[in-house]
Amino acid sequence: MDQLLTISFYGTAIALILIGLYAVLAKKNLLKIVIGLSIMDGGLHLLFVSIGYIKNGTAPIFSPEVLNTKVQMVDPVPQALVLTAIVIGFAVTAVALSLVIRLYRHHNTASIDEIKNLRW
Amino acid sequence: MIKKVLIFIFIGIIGFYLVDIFSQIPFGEKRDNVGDFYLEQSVQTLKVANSVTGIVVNFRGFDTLGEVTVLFLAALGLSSIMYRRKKQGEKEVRAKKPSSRILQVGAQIIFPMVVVLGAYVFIHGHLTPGGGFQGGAIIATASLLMLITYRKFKVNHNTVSWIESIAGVVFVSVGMVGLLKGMAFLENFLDVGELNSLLSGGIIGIIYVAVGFKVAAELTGVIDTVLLNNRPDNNNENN
Amino acid sequence: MVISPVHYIALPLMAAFLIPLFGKINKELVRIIPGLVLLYLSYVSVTLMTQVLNGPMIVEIIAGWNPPWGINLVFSPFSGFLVSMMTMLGFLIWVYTYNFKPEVDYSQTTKFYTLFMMLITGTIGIVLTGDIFNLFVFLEITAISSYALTAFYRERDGAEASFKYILIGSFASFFILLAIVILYTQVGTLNMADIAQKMPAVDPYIKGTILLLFFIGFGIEAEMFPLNGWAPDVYTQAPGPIAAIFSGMVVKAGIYALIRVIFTLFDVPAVLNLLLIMGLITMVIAEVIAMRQERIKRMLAYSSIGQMGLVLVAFSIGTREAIFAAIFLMFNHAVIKGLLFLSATYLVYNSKDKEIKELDGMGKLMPFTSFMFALGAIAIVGLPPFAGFWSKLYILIAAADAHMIAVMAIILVISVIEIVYYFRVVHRIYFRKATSNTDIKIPTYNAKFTLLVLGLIIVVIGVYPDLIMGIIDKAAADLLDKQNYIQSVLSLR
Amino acid sequence: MTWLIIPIIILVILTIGSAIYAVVTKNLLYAVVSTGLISLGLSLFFFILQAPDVALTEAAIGVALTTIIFIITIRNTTQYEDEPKKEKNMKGELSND
Repeated sequence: MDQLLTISFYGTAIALILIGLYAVLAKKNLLKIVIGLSIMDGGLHLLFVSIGYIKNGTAPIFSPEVLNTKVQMVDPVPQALVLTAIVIGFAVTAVALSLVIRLYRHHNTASIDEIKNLRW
Repeated sequence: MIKKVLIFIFIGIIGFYLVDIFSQIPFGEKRDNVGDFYLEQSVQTLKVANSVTGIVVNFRGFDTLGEVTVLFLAALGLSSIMYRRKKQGEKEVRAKKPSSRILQVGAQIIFPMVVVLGAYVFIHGHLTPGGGFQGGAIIATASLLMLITYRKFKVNHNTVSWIESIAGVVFVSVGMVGLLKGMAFLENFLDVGELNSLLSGGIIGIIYVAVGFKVAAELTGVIDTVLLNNRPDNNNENN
Repeated sequence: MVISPVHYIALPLMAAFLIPLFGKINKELVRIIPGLVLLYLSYVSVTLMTQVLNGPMIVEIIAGWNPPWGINLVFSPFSGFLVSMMTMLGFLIWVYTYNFKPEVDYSQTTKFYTLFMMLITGTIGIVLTGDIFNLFVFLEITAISSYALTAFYRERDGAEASFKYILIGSFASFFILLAIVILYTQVGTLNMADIAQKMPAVDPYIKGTILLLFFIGFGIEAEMFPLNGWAPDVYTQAPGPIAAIFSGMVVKAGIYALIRVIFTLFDVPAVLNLLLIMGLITMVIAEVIAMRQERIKRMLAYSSIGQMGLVLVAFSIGTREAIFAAIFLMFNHAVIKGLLFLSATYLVYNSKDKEIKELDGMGKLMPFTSFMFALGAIAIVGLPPFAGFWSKLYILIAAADAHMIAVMAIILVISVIEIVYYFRVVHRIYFRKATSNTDIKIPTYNAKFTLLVLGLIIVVIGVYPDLIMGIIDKAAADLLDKQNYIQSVLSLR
Repeated sequence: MTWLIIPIIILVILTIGSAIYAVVTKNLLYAVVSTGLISLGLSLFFFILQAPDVALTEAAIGVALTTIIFIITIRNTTQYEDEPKKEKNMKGELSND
């Protein structure tokens, strides 16, 4: 049972990272590469939140109901850091996409093979 | 073909190491770390119900300042990258077809609701899940709705940049007040109030509202910049 | 208000948020404010540096929570020295950029100066912060401003270089974040001093993996082979002053992070061998490629990578003399490569391809700029009596003391290669007749001022190296004294 | 968490499935929509992992804004992955931007 949960959380995260990695390395289309980067980021964020989870923990919010009961709460630090990481990931994705648009305007293509003014 | 094989070998190696490392890190187990201190202090000292907010805005508030800056720079960089010098007499072209009546009526009803939801999310950031980033993003979605529904809806760049600047300055100034009072940068200098009441958490509320406005303005700016460039570009231009 | 290290971050941020509003008052303010901020930060640097050199390191706490719970800034002799170098160089480069391309219109100028200032702030943040996740955030600030600035000119292939940089840079941040994830499960803290204290208890296998991930991540920023594919294109396509910032500050911040992680956070001496090998490979390959370059900025870029390899080699020797030499070389490289990029930018100002053969006869057409370029070229290959000579000499001495004869030989051979390709350019500038009829652009007075100051620094340090050697010696001692770092930060509890 | 096991497995399949589809499909619009689905799946994962803040952020930023920006980019560029390079534009002149 525990094994299954471990596999489903860590496993999904690692699978997402690897799928994203494949897209970044193997695909020729600029948009696909950016999609791959965002999948990789998503996997990493899931991995990060997973390590903060504590079995039977509750969300780290001291609402009046849980205030005076001794409940185990999950680790809030990874959550706070992932919050930051998600926003940063969005910022990088947005900048990358604007570059894709500009490259497409310039070269009329979105394929890496065709854009070779500089050596890749 | 060789390249594909190499890629798969590379992915295999990385995957193997990841699985290997994470099989040694048990899932769902309690570890000894700084999280406990944060949980304890956010209730006792800061009086913040949502301890994630406590961490994001107070304990690690410096990260959040950096994060807001990243978004600010992304908006700035985006408009710098997409920038095109306007030609004489050139107008901003948008799609000519008006959107459907259903969408328009729906947007009119939904828009204020979404904005209120966003505002609620960032005002109650220290009590319930959510906060400046989430609330700001929700408000940006609302303005996105208006942008795609009404072709003539324009984001007033002046207003956006005022909101953005003032919100950013409020964030940094709140931090500086701490310095001026002889305390640390971003240290709480207000009364923390009662746990689970709206006016609790001292400067956390102020900062999160500022972050909410700033994020909303920045994300709106990002979307608007990308949307405005949404037209075929067949002009020679050298600038 | 008492001067404290937090000004380095808070004031530029405040200014960046305010710049659009100042622009509404007077459009000229948009250009002036970043300069004023950098000037003030230089003053802060001088004040804090005198404090640190005569006393303990300054640990600035943020948000009132002591380490390891809160974030802290560490202004030690090493980080302080680098930060002072960055702010002052940043100010000089700002003087240079003023009126650099007057035809760029207002809206783009605003963005340029804001991004310019934030790029410097990001690198300062990387160096100052004492928290590993905060370092990641500052790395992203630096990275995003670099991406945007690389693609600043529309008529160049900046977008392509920038996309390449984004791809590789995303890998860097991915690896660093992954390392932070694993690190957090093992030590349960993010404060660098606390990590260093708890590190010996970590399982060696996991420790090695974390270190490898950090090594790759920061290696990308530090232009280590084979992760430096982005650098030559970015240097070529970015505006000239920005290339000077990349080679003077961004790379230095990457090296600082790498070195801080290796020397302070981890207790794995074996990694120094890896660093030595990577440094040697980087140096040899980059210098050989540099010899074959046709374009001036690309040649400078590869030379920059080669010098970074030399810095890594010097750090990896690991003795105090070697680290002293490495920090000295970091400083010299920032100044000299800054001078080379800034003068070369004007030498090929109006040229489209920026090729070396277009420099023929520039010695007569642009005597001042050519002279400054030649000065930089002589200094960087390490000929006496200029600044570059001393750092190279100390690296050789340190290698000899460590009985690394092979390393010494390689460094000497590399120096010969450097002499060949730099003097090829200098030869073209002075001993060829002008053939091309590209219209030259005489530098503005402020640009000449910057070139002159940088040139003077090179000469003065070349003649009186003692001026700066005392500070660098303290910086080297600080880097090696791990216990002092841990205690200074954690004693605040 | 025991009763959650079946929804979790469905989520795993949904997330990994859409990730694979996003990489494999040639139509970039479908790829982008699948990326949005991944974000949705992640957001539910975060909710199950007792991280409502992160779930909300991922829902607002990952599902809504990222997808929208991707779609705008596709409208500006190309919808198909293997689209050949268009040599000349409508006016018949090479665009040199």
